[in-house]
Amino acid sequence: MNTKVTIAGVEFKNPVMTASGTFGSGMEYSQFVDLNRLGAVVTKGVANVPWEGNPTPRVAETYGGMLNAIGLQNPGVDVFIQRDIPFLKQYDTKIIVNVCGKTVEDYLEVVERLGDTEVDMLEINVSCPNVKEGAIAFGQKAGCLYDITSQIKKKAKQPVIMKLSPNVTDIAEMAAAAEAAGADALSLINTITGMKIDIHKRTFALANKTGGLSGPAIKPVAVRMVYQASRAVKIPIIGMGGIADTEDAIEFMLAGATAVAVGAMNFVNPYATAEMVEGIEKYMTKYQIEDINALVGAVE
Amino acid sequence: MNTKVTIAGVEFKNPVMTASGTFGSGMEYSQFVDLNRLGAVVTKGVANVPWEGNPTPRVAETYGGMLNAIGLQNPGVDVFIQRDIPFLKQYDTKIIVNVCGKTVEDYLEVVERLGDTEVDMLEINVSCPNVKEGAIAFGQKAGCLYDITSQIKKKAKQPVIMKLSPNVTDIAEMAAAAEAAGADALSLINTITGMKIDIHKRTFALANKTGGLSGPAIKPVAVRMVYQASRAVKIPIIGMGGIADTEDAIEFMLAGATAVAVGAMNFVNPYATAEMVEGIEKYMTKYQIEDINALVGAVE
Amino acid sequence: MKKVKAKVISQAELSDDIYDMWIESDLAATAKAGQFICVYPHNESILLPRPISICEADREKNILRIVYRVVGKGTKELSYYRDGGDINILGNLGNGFPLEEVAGKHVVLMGGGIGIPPMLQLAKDLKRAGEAEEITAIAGYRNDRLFLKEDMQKYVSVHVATEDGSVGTKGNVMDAMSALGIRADVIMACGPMPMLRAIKQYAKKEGCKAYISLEERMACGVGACLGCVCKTKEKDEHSHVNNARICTDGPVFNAQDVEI
Amino acid sequence: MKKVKAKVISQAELSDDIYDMWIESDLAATAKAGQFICVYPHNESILLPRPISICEADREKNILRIVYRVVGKGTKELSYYRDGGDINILGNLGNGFPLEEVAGKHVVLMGGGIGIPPMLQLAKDLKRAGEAEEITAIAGYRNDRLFLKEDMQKYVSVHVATEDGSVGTKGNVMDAMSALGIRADVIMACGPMPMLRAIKQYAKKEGCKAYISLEERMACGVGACLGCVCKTKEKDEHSHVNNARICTDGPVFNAQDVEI
Ligand SMILES: Cc1cc2nc3c(=O)[nH]c(=O)nc-3n(C[C@H](O)[C@H](O)[C@H](O)COP(=O)(O)OP(=O)(O)OC[C@H]3O[C@@H](n4cnc5c(N)ncnc54)[C@H](O)[C@@H]3O)c2cc1C
Ligand SMILES: Cc1cc2nc3c(=O)[nH]c(=O)nc-3n(C[C@H](O)[C@H](O)[C@H](O)COP(=O)(O)OP(=O)(O)OC[C@H]3O[C@@H](n4cnc5c(N)ncnc54)[C@H](O)[C@@H]3O)c2cc1C
Ligand SMILES: Cc1cc2nc3c(=O)[nH]c(=O)nc-3n(C[C@H](O)[C@H](O)[C@H](O)COP(=O)(O)O)c2cc1C
Ligand SMILES: Cc1cc2nc3c(=O)[nH]c(=O)nc-3n(C[C@H](O)[C@H](O)[C@H](O)COP(=O)(O)O)c2cc1C
Ligand code: FES
Ligand code: FES
Repeated sequence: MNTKVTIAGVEFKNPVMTASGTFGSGMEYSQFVDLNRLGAVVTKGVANVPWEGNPTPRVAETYGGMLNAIGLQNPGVDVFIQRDIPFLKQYDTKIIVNVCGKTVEDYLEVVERLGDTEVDMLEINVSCPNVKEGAIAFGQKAGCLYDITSQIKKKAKQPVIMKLSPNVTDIAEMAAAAEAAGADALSLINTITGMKIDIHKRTFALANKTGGLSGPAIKPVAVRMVYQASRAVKIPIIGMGGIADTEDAIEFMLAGATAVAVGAMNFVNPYATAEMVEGIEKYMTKYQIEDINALVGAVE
Repeated sequence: MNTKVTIAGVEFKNPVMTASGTFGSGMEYSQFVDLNRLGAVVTKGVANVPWEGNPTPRVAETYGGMLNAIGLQNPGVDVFIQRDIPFLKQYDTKIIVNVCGKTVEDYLEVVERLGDTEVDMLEINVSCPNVKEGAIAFGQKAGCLYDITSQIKKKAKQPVIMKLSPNVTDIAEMAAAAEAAGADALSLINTITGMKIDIHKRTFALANKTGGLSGPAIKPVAVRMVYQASRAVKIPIIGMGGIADTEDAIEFMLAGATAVAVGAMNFVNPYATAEMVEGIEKYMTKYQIEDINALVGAVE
Repeated sequence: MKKVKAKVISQAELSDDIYDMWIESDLAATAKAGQFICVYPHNESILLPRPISICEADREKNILRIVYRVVGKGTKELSYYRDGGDINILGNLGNGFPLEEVAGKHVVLMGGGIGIPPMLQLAKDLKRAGEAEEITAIAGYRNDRLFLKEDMQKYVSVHVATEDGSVGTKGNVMDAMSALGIRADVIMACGPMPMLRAIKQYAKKEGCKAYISLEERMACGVGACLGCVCKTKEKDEHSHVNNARICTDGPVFNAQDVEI
Repeated sequence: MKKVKAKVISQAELSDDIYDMWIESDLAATAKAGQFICVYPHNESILLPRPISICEADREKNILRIVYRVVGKGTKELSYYRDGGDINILGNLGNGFPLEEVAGKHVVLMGGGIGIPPMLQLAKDLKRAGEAEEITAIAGYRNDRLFLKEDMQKYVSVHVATEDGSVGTKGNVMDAMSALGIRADVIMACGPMPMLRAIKQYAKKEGCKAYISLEERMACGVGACLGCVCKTKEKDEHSHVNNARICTDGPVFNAQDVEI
């Protein structure tokens, strides 16, 4: 049975990854999950300098999901290179670093700093709805997305995954723009912008007012977008958005994802990723699927 | 205590309405709810001629929500005028007719036919994601939305509510376009396009492949859009998207909605609307709110 | 028609994954054979009501029986309910089988798999009415784990078909019908779509009447959402298109009136 | 640290909306005063774990006690759990109170409202360690429905403040402290933010140490999501910005190290 998938020349032992920002750099969850079992660890967004992030409350619960407005707090790329990469290199898993910035230059700086490290791939977060400075604009206009993608591709030594925002009218158009600009792969979806109001205090539940919605509630939107994007481009897709268990992971693969990432559901079930790795093998056995790649886009 | 709200000169005894397509023309749910208690009944979409709608399965369940791809099946405006309006006129509630079409001419025909009837308001559905012919395009491009709104406004004898699609990059832009074209009010959100795949059969759960996501799962997105739209325009807003109970209704009002509509949750609790009418009064008593209009947009 | 919180009286496993539940509710007083109820899961992550046929209604004792197969989250939850527990139901929904069509006729009841349950109350009511000339039931099972057969035999004679041939005729209910040379004036049936299609075809050929109970995904259960339609031969009176709502215009249809 | 399905041993209502639950789990064996567990609701529509402080841990019997106030859907659900029922918990989380700071000191434990529970295990552990010169507890309540006071009195002397003045000093724990002329070398506290702010200020002025347990909305509970941060005076070693994670770097902080 083959569970290996390949994205832009990088081979993953299985398609199960962690979604950026929900798994730190793997340290915390390594108490629950053997990181060697995972296809890849995708890190929290890293910027050129340390970011403070947003004031609290930063998270709020919603029906079947959650809102977050962390605001990309991160220790900056220097600390990341010194501390987090060596930690992750102890494990037999791939390292995908999520990159954030406020300007194109910010992104390019991080990409260049990571060029000589043992990072396997870069995931470019142009879709975070929680940062005032508006990096999300890169991810909401096809022209901007094209520009930033091509500039990053010029500097990047590792393959580049562009992470798309679901807060757009036409995801296929965005996917095509990223591909045309040279992106090696896409990941989607990032969170959908949402809001919660406390009706007793008549205040916003999040200090940032709006936050990103994630969790099982958004899964149907994510599956639809993965499907639409996968029909619009040839490059591989990493699917995410509400994945909780094996069935969800398979659903995303059938929709067109070559790999899948678990986000908010790590918080609900810290063992989710490891269970999924096993679950996928069981599903393949049950339906006599020799090669997991046969599942990709196999919905009719 | 005043629970009356006024939208475009039409006075509603309270802000609780039904969301189009989830309440028929009131006949079925009149077994559960005294329609006299409601602010308004908003009918299923009506076209110039009868529509067959989509093949089945038309509905699927998702985490905290549901997908539908009814495809706007309706008996056409003639039957509607003969049968449904007289039925609703028996009750002391306002009648808002949801209008759908495939071309601008279709919409105009319905609007004109309804001009001499005892309908209180028109709600123009330019945002149904489930009809192939693409009426949703009217609701996804600010220019198209402006055009169709102004054409409808020229013919309409009743005040016009434009119902906005959430499947857009910038809801504030869409809201502003509708207002600029003369819309008397806005309603939002319609369903978010989603998809579900049956991993055992490897088929789409809906015959139409995609469907519209509604229910509690989408509430944070709806609240955010109501908030953003209400900050972008001066015309009143009818808020909807996952409203299940009094707390949800209040949340939408605080976000900026003058009235609220209950959709999918009618299916889960047929008494939901009536319970909400009572619940809102209790909330007002508890917090000593004299006039319900004081709640509109009162989040800080 | 109303939504009520009712009490579970008893629950038992009848066969592999097939459960038998009695519910205390005054909905029983007005229940008709062929009608169904909707069950609302307690698990709030799954919202939609689950349609389940009424298998028996004891109108004096105010108790209802449902028999269901565990196939997903909702029916799984149902199978955990214990005596005295709460169950949220909406009923009675849809139209039953047309009992007025049977006077002087040989009525054949056909139930396939989890389509058997509604046949029990139907057998009971037909027997009690005493207008049919003859009533025969044919029940189709996967294997020898028969269920509800003995219950039905209290009212009518029951023939069995099993897919694996372990009991009765090997094959489905139609196979049993021809093997036993049964000729029907009126068929009343519930079961999987291929069975219902075969019945429709047979009835057309033989010139007998067939009433079949259809299934479709439902959202409201009360006729408001238009989720559960089936194609009809003629324009439907309510919809003015060739679609009837299974929940309110059915679930029982004259087989020749619907496109299946 | 692990997530386990544990058993509820007992549940009782202590005061208005305040419940007392004992849970059987080997997490008790390693639990420290000031640590917390996360409880995952069964209701699948609410996903996030609920952080609740460890009120008592009986390390021999492997049982844990939590005392909580019903404020929303999650704690409401908790209050319905009955003896023998399942409870999903993650523990033990965070760092406890620094027991090594007390040798030869007068330690004052201050609990306000639903901040009282962690003080019980702390009182027990400080008493058992026997290193503090003196241990005094001050518990602040709304009214005369005191809870956990008698439990604490088994280990330390307890003073009471009530908002309505019905028992002890009228006012809050700080009012009681000054009214009774208590002078602390080390304060260990848990309670509402205004109380913690007052303690921080007092400690600064009086030059005593204060360790306070903070609260914030949490998503992961294990340090991965960065949801639960508080502002710190110095750059935090993990985050490299002036934010520490309450779940992993706290919940107990030296009051002078955090901006509250
Ligand atoms: C009129 C009618 C009568 C029925 N009577 C019975 C009966 O007596 N016994 C019995 O075992 N089953 C009966 N069914 C089928 C039963 O409704 C489904 O098996 C059940 O809803 C599955 O729910 P679930 O949560 O276990 O499955 P899931 O697959 O988790 O359900 C997901 C969604 O799909 C819907 N769904 C799934 N399967 C079906 C289906 N076959 N038909 C309609 N909706 C479905 C569910 O209601 C739910 O909304 C009947 C269906 C209809 C329409
Ligand atoms: C370290 C720590 C220890 C705690 N110890 C206790 C204790 O011993 N006893 C006790 O009664 N309470 C304690 N709390 C508060 C307790 O976590 C909340 O009251 C509880 O989560 C509310 O959940 P709910 O579902 O009832 O409320 P809801 O309002 O429905 O919860 C919605 C969401 O908000 C979160 N939330 C709500 N209130 C709080 C809060 N005050 N702090 C953090 N998150 C919150 C919930 O976890 C959930 O994610 C503690 C909080 C923290 C951070
Ligand atoms: C707490 C939190 C923090 C996140 N931080 C990041 C981030 O730093 N960079 C990024 O690209 N996405 C971030 N995301 C988005 C997730 O990676 C993922 O795209 C999204 O949550 C949808 O997946 P889910 O529903 O499985 O959580 C974050 C999500 C959450 C919940
Ligand atoms: C079954 C179904 C049918 C619908 N039909 C219509 C329609 O005909 N016209 C329309 O404008 N919106 C229609 N909608 C959208 C709802 O009116 C509402 O905007 C949406 O469902 C969000 O609200 P909810 O989450 O409360 O359901 C339909 C929704 C559902 C679930
Ligand atoms: S289920 Fe809604 S019309 Fe039948
Ligand atoms: S709750 Fe996630 S870091 Fe503390």
